[in-house]
Amino acid sequence: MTFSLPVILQAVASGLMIGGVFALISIGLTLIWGVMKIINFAHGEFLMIGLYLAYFLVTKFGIDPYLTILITTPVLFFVGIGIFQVSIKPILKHPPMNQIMLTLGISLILQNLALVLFKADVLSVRTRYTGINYHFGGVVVTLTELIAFFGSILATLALYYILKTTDIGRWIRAAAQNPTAATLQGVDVRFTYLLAFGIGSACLGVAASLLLPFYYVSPTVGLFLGLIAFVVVVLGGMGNFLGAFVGGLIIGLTESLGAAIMPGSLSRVLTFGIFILFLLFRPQGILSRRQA
Amino acid sequence: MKQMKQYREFLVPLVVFALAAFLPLFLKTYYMHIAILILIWAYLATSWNILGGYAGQHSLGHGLYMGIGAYASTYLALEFGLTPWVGIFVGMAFAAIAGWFVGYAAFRYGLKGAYFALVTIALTEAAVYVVSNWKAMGGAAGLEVKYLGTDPFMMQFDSKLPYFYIILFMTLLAVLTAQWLNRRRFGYRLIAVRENEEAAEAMGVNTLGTKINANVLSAVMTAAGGTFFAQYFTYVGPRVVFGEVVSVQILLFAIIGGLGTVWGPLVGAVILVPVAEIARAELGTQFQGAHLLLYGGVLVFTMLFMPNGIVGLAKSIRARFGKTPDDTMSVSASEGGAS
Amino acid sequence: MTPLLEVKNLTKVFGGLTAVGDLTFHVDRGEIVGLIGPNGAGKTTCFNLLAGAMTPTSGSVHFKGEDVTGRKSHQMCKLGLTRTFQVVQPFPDITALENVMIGAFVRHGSTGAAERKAREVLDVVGIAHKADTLGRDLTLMELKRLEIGKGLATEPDLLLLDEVAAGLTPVEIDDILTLVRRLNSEGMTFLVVEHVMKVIMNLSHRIVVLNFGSQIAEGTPAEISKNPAVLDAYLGEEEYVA
Amino acid sequence: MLRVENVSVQYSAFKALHGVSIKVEQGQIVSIVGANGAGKSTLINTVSGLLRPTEGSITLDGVELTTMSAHDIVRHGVVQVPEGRKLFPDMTVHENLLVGGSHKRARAGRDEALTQVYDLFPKLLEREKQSARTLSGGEQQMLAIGRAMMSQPTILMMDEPSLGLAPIVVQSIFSVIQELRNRGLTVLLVEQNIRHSLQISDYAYVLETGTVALEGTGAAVLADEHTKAAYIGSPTGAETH
Amino acid sequence: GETTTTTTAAGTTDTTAAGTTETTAAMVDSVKIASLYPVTGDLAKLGEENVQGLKLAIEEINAAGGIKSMGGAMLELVEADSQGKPDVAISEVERLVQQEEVTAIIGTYQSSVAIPSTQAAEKLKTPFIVSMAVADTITERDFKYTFRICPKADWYAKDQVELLKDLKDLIGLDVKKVALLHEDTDFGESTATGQKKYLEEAGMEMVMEVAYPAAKADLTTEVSKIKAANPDVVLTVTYLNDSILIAQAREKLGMKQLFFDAAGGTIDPEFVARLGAGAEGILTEMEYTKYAAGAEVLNDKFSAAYGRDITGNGAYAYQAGYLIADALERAGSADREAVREALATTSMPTGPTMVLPTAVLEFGPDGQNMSAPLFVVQIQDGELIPVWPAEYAGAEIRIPE
Ligand SMILES: Nc1ncnc2c1ncn2[C@@H]1O[C@H](COP(=O)(O)OP(=O)(O)OP(=O)(O)O)[C@@H](O)[C@H]1O
Ligand SMILES: Nc1ncnc2c1ncn2[C@@H]1O[C@H](COP(=O)(O)OP(=O)(O)OP(=O)(O)O)[C@@H](O)[C@H]1O
Ligand SMILES: [Mg+2]
Ligand SMILES: [Mg+2]
Repeated sequence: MTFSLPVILQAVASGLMIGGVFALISIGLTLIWGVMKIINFAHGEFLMIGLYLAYFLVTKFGIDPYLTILITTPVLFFVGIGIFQVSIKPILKHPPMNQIMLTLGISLILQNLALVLFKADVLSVRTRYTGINYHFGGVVVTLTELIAFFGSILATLALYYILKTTDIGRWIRAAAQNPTAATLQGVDVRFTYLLAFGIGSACLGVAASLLLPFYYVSPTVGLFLGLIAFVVVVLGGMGNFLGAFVGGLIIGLTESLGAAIMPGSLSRVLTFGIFILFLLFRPQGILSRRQA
Repeated sequence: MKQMKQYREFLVPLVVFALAAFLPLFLKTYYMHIAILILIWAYLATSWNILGGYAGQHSLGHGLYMGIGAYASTYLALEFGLTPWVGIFVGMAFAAIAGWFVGYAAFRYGLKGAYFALVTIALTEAAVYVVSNWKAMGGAAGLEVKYLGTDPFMMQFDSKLPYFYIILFMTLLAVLTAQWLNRRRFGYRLIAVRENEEAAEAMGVNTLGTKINANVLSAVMTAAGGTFFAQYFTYVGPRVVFGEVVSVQILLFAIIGGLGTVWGPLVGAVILVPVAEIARAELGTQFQGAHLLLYGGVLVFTMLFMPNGIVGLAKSIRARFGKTPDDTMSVSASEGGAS
Repeated sequence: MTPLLEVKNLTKVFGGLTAVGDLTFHVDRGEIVGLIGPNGAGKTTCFNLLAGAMTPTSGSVHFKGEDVTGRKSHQMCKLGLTRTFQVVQPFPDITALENVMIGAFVRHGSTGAAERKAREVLDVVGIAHKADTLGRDLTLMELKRLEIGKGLATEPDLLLLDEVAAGLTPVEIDDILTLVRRLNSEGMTFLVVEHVMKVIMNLSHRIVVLNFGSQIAEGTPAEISKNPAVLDAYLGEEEYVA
Repeated sequence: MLRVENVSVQYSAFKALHGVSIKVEQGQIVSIVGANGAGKSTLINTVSGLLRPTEGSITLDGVELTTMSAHDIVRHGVVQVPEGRKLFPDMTVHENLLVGGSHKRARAGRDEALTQVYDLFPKLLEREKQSARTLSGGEQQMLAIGRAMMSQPTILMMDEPSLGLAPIVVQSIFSVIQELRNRGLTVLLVEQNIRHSLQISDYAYVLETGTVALEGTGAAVLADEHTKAAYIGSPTGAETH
Repeated sequence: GETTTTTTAAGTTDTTAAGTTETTAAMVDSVKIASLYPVTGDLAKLGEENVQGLKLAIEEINAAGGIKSMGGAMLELVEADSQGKPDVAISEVERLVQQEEVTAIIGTYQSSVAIPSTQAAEKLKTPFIVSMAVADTITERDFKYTFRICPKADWYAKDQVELLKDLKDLIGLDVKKVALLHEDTDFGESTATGQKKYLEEAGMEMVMEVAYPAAKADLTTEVSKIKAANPDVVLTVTYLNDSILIAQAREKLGMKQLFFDAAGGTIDPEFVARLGAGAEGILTEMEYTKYAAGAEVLNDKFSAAYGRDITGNGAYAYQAGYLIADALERAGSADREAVREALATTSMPTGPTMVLPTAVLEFGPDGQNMSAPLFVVQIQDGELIPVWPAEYAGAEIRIPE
């Protein structure tokens, strides 16, 4: 075990960059949980859909990877809405385990549908942004990482603003806290759920386009990123946006700093360790107060 | 007379399993293998059901206990030549300790529902990485039960028959345990905890203790299943016995069969295991992933159209024809939306 | 003789808020004591502290002469102190009989004995005919009775009733009054929280009034209904007859 | 203005309302009284569209509400203050009120309505930035009424607004109801506090196991012997409040 | 929905023309052979190529008249999916042997799957040809029914270090400090164990070892740890997705050292295709290269059928097809015991049906193919060019600038 300063600094930089993306991936999950109290185990697979879409837009149509956001975001929005309508909506009131099983089923379906359609190839693109690096002292950060990082911050802020200050945001929060009461204030709760699910999924469209230039896509890509999203969401406090953002950064840092200082692949145990400790001792997450 | 009545509830399981004991007369070897698979998953799901179905604490991390059982007996056999007949109890003891700690840690701090599910999934996933990095446990490559041909002392047989009877007996015990819980104080306390912890506590139920006990009982039973699994497949690996995938599979059968019912896990396994096997054999290589697609489809279908599982559905059909449900432990999904 | 329940300087602070502050009172064997006060005065919190659902910040609770401060709910229940809930809390997926049996198991180990006890209790609270109805299918009135029955099944010496009359019609309230009086005459002690004055004024031998977590008055119903501090903080201008 | 005609409602196995008909006229306070489980909440929830009648019709000034979705009914001015308040506990008082006034018809006059509500309940203005879960029971009930007012209702339905409140708060809630009527609002009131509610009602219906057993002016119903025996109760405890 | 693929091409007429005795012809008309690879899950892509290689061989064998000694019996392929899971693989072995009654099984790609499934086959006394799965132990358990044609993990490590030793002579690079970077499953771990052993024997210093979980979002930190240790060469063991992340991190951190992979993700055509310039200069080992003599023919056939180049995976599975055909031919029966005997006495010399770059395919008493050489290739201008051993070298090793 060596603690060399350049390695640590590089780890911090890389951790922050990837942490930004983790945050963006997690925000949709936290939104959906916050509103419907549903843990979407198919979340990672939604991201996979976004990545495939972005990939084909780039390779088949030659669209700039960052311009694909204009397509991936609305498409994921509608994918989310579609899946919500046929499968989530009917079981909104069912016990949590049924919902977990249902979304697990959906994740199996999506994953293997991708396998049937696209084969198991691991696909990635080399864009014109690849290879542009910035050096800060000994630390290297790529342009694509920077764009993803700031893109994530922007998306988070935008979403936060919408939820906090607009009527739609208040509807979403009201429906989350008491659906019947919201209905009785003239809020169309089912529509609000639909919207929230759509927005939560659309976040993954943004994430996919930002991620593709320095990542890869395969049918199973959602497994790991989906799991990370859970960790981040718990860390940030389920349903808490800013928490998810901070949580994303923390997990990004944990993964990279853990790799810098821990032997073998034990750094992953660190990630789960944080997850478990938070669930046990601070289930309300890092930012929120404990509720009665 | 009264004695008779008290034990009558055990009659049905005994008869069913006695009949099942004749199955080998009719089954070809490969079907014996399927029968054993069914029983393994039925056994594990029944064990899970005590915590998940009866006490309503949905553990997504039972792979942890299965792994402990599998690794303990296998390691002891390889390293010290200890017979798995003893190793199985060592594994159960370790699982009891793990189950107690997990139960205490989680329930002491009031974790429930989705949070409990997530913490257990994280624990079993973390176990995968710990074991993968643990050289004595074979690391990522896992441990292989040394092949000895037929050696009853080491729980190894070339024929399927002994395996079948061992797991049949284990499953019978598990079902009897579930049946026993159905009409006993501990069983009622499990349900009370599931239905309303605050009220249960106020009525003298030590909810923390009850949940921890349920977790320990469930863990211990699951670990025994793990040992059998290791002996039957003669191999244990971190991902094979620990981790999310196995854990989900364990509870799948209980959920699809019917949560919190005596027969649900068994019914779930009897129906689903062959479907999965056939799907893999028939579709597996025509399109990659097609059989798993089917699997996901079955899951989604069940959740959408039979939220209380197969046994739950059967019961509500029976209820419609005027019979009152006698299996009081079932959970029904609440109905209707807000608007 | 030591009182059945003795509360000394009981305090519970939530964050910065003192929900119960320095509360001292007692309940004697065989009494019915009323506990009233404005919304948020700390009555339910006080119940939670007595029944062991919460741990007090400071102060002590003695029950049957024993210091029971900080005991858990289930321990208190075994000692003979049981509470009902302001919002009824049935076990929805099991029958009324089984709901009550869970309480009966505190004193009875075998299923048979618990079932006999439970049937007896259902009879006492008047819902024996609903024994096989699922908790979720009972009406509010039946649930209120079930709530009392669940408490009774644990065979308590002291039963804490939290707003059992809320939401009932006056006639239904009369039924509950009769039931409590009868149980009291058979020797059971009660501590009752209620906003329905008809219940409080009729049942209580003694009333303790809380405001902002501490006691502002104590006395017989007649005294309380004339107490200016109580009128000002709680009762308002109207007349209440005991 | 509100007409409920011959409405029946069925819970899966159980029929809760059998052909109930009621009328509520502009500017009136109309009470519905009855035992627990008589079907009062069921009736209000049916008018609100949370439940669907198996037969009968509900109209507001001739507009058919029977099949309209619950949130649309609110947008048409039929607003409920639900039993048990049902606030948005983690939103501030202000935000709770804003949600009440956020549908299209209400949005135009939202600022005005807000001033009115704060005028009626100065306490709420004091607690504007506090989250709803930290309010006292009485304040919560005020917020629930205020939130409903934000929808600019033409008819306000209240389900047991005095439930679980201290007597002193109950008195103030009843004065608020009268104040609202004086401001021209129509109120449909469900109360267990029977004497008090009949005293302030222009008209009243007595529901018994899902049917209208008696109707008349508030005073008439209050004077009725049957009502007295069935709902006001025994002489041992004089009626409270 | 049968999973069997019977390929009865033009060859059938051949058989009759050859005039085999009618009795034998009537006895058996087909022999069932099973493939057991991961065709779903993470490694489906690799599993698929194995199956394709095997299919190609079987099609050719059948077209050429099947098993002549058995009256022109056709080979019938029963495909099975291990899902990459050991327990599933064991179930599949059970099914293939008991239900499908196959004569032999060919598999499995992952070692963690090969270990338990060969044991299952051993119990069922069914020959199991390991076309690809490198863990040393597979052929170190005194099994009678397990035969492996691919090299052992140990040999990959050994050849890697052999090349490092040669680098001084080849390009004047005197390798003193070596760093290891590998994924953390048994593939990475067992190969790394070999690497360490041979490095020590060669007197080279291991300055850093980094293991990482294969599913990771970013490997920059891991690679920067390696960079900080400043080795002369980096030995890696990878799967495809992590090899992509490593190459990206290498490029990003501007590392000039040679990266030398042990036949992991880097041999996937996708690796070069997607990374472009980012993949330049990476060395990797291959069990097979189309640049080897005679290999071009197979590669042409394969890419005509499946639209891509063949790698060691496909080639070894292809060889396994000819191996089983050879054994059946000599056994003259589909009896598992007879086939096992025949396999044990295999001696296939270089020739039309022997595509491995070895003089003769023979199994040791442990069932291990005794000589399975490895090539080292370097990615040069987007091509995998053989650079070692000298007799197969198509170019000189380049040091990245
Ligand atoms: N768990 C808790 N966390 C924080 N504050 C609490 C908690 N429980 C109660 N409180 C606060 O303590 C105070 C007393 O509440 P309590 O429920 O005891 O009142 P109460 O007298 O029972 O009122 P009511 O008559 O309305 O039922 C209130 O201000 C309440 O908001
Ligand atoms: N969701 C439901 N499912 C089945 N039955 C119900 C449901 N809700 C109410 N009921 C039944 O319908 C009848 C009328 O109930 P409702 O709530 O309308 O009565 P209420 O007059 O408002 O009584 P309360 O004074 O207790 O509020 C009762 O018998 C009740 O048990
Ligand atoms: Mg209270
Ligand atoms: Mg009601």
